[in-house]
Amino acid sequence: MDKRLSTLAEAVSRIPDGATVMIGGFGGSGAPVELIHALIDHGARGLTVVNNNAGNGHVGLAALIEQGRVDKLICSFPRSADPQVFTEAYLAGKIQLELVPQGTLAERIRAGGAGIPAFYTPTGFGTDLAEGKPVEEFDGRSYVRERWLKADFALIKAELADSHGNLTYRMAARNFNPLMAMAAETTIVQATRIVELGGIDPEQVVTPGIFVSHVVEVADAAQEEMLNRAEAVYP
Amino acid sequence: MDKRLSTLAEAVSRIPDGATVMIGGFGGSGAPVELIHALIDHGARGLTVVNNNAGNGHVGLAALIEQGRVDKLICSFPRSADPQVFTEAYLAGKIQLELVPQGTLAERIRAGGAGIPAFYTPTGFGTDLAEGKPVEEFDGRSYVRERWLKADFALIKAELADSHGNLTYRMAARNFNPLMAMAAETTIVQATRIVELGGIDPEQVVTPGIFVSHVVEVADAAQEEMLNRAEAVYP
Amino acid sequence: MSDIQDIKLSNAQIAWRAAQDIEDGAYVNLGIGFPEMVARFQPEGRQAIFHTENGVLDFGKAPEKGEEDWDCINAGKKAITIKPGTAFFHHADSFAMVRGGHLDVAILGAYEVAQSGDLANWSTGKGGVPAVGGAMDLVHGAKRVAVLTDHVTKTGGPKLVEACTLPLTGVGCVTRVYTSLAVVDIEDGHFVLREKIPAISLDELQAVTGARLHLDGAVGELIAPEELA
Amino acid sequence: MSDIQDIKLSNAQIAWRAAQDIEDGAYVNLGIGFPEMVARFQPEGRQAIFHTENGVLDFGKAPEKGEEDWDCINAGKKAITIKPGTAFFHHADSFAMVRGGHLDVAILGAYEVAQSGDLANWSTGKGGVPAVGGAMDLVHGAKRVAVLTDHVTKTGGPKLVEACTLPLTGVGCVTRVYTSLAVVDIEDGHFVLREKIPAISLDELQAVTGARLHLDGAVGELIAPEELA
Repeated sequence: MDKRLSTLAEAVSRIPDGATVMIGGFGGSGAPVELIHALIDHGARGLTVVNNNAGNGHVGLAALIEQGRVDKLICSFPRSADPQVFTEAYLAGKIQLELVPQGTLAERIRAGGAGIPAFYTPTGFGTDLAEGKPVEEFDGRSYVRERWLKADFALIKAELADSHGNLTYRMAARNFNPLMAMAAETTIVQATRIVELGGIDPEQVVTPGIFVSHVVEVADAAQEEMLNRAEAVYP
Repeated sequence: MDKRLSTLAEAVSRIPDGATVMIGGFGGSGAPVELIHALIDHGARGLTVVNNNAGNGHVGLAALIEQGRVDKLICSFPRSADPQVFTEAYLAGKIQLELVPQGTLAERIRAGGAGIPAFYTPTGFGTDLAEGKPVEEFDGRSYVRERWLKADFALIKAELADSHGNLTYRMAARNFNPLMAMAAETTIVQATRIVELGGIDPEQVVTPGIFVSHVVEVADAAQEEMLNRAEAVYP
Repeated sequence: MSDIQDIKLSNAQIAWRAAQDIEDGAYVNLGIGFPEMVARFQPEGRQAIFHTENGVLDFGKAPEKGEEDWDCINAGKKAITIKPGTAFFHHADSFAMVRGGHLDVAILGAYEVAQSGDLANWSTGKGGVPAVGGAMDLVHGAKRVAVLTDHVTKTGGPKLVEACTLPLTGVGCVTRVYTSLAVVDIEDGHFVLREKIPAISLDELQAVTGARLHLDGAVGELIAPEELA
Repeated sequence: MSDIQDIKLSNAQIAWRAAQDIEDGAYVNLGIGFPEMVARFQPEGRQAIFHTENGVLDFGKAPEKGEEDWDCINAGKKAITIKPGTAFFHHADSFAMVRGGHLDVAILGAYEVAQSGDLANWSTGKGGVPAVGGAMDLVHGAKRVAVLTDHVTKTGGPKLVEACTLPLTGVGCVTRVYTSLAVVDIEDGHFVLREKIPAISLDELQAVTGARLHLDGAVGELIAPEELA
């Protein structure tokens, strides 16, 4: 019952070609950059990636796309300060895009984690993004039916972790991370610090260990924003 | 922008006859006993109450029922060590019961708070509790469609609160409280301690203030379990 | 045949047997009452993590009398304690764990279990005050749903039946039944006998079972520690 | 008529006008870009609480350059700060606030607003990379959805129209539009003119509006602080 692994390489080693991988973060905050880089090194291809964005610069998710590993991206906002990598791949027809409203994306992932196969939302009703989806009226208002979203793997960035996988997050780096941790068959976490069991107050656990498969300490985790300001490129 | 009130009486004074009131707690843990007693004093009748249980002994929710204020109870488990008050009222036909599986109850309340009018769950499929509810198959498995649950008022017990209504909860007293806080038009909180703004670490807020209408400090809040062991009766 | 009352396993022995199937690191929810006994019998070297519906994962044992903190209770409203690794969360997250398939095992009691895997354990259908709690969520959530039960009712009637007569808790959800006489799997709409206590013959066991017991290879001997009798 | 470019309000002035309608204690989400300016103009004595989609409520102003913490950003990925009262939460909770009707006001930009309240603000329909973010959630979540926009497009075409021609963000969701020339409510499928800048006549305003402007009582004078021009 010790979920700690010593290397990122080991943590991502079982991600096969064609896997669906959720990657936490909103822009650079909460993005598990080192795990993504380990996934690049690992070499899996043909991935479907779920992330709010489409990467920035030439590190993290952008690098994964640049290396040609992503067949499909499910996201809400594939634009950013420097989304050149995704934009080029998309306009060249090399990557599919499923565009999902941000709140619907969050709720679909939460539903995947919570065993709710479908739910109704007012979001998107009457728009192109609801095309083909069932519509139902409740109490005189129209709603779109959306399906859960699950993944084979989730790559998560946490602040504190213990050996059972209990997690906390730093500030707004929380974002999609706790949701994706729930919605994947295998949830792999990079934590800035692994503390002893009991080192996280039980009331302050944000992601209980039941949602976590593996934990790796990455003490000096990079901020994607800082990498991009330094014009870093991976690999 | 100061949500603090000085008395419980003031906090519950606008609850009208016939209101739907969610009451936090699981058994006695997290039960806002003083708020319930203030509601008894206030005198509103014909209430629909949402709670996981049906009260215990002759205090709190049991007392509210004993005083004849509750027309209908929506709950998952109206049995306990001493549910005599509810049992008698129910068998005498004086109170209606809508029995809901516990997880469905929690999810319906969360859906109410999250603007999800309906969702599908495997829970209850093929049972008496799903009678009359739409059934749909997703990926070869059958699910029951459940509706959101909202309330006019929620009575919540928190540990810490600040003047903006940010809340924390003590141990397992959390249970339904954060969900009900989201699902009511007016959310009234009794907190064991009101701290200055900034006195709760932003990462440790469990219920953000946006879900809270009024906060009252009840420093010496009673534990329902202790009251019942002392055979207390209210009023 | 000896009187079943004399040869049958005690509740503790049934719980002990169920505990042997719980793997190291498994996340487990134990129903209120008799199933809670399973926690006592974790095999040496294995550590299960227990979940309780009201929002606690990995809790510790019951406190000493007088040391109870009534904000720290389990789904049965009994006082528990925290230990290193405990996490608290709200009810929606708790049932996300249940419904979302994150629990490895849920172990519940039963009034009746059908060969289809249907379970009836929440209502005797006799009026009174109905109460369901989290049972209906648990039976459709955990990866494996097992039942602990006496093999027969107090009046000697079968609890393993062709079809449930009492109101259902869930449809086709149970995969293994630990009884006071046997371990029975449910596969493809059949009861498959895996183990039985040595003191009862196959025919005798079949006679107190409400549906046909199929065999699939050897039937193991169900022997539990005598000190638990 | 004077050239509209000479008489129209600046973006800051439009944002100022919108800010005057935000009540004390209101929970507000401001769209990325131009709408963010609204936060600067909270009237004296009123305190709005700002929400950002990526999970922060009641955040502080932008940090000094060089003091940014890139774990503390807003939906526009700009650095923000915490202050007493700030709360962090995950994305599902954040959009529960949005979708669940807990925000008092959402203020967004627009390509087109129709007299039905339909809004188009996410796609020019011209190809390229589409991106929607949280706009579709916000327009169906907040109790009041307002739009800030220039009254006409860069080429002088109307942005307040009978029916949107661009892909919709939401159907019948906008109730008030703050433009560079006027304040217009949407009621029962009509534009109702509430205020206009003194420098433009009713006829001139109608001429640059793509649907009929209805009147309902007096039209107020829309006068914003000159120093914001």
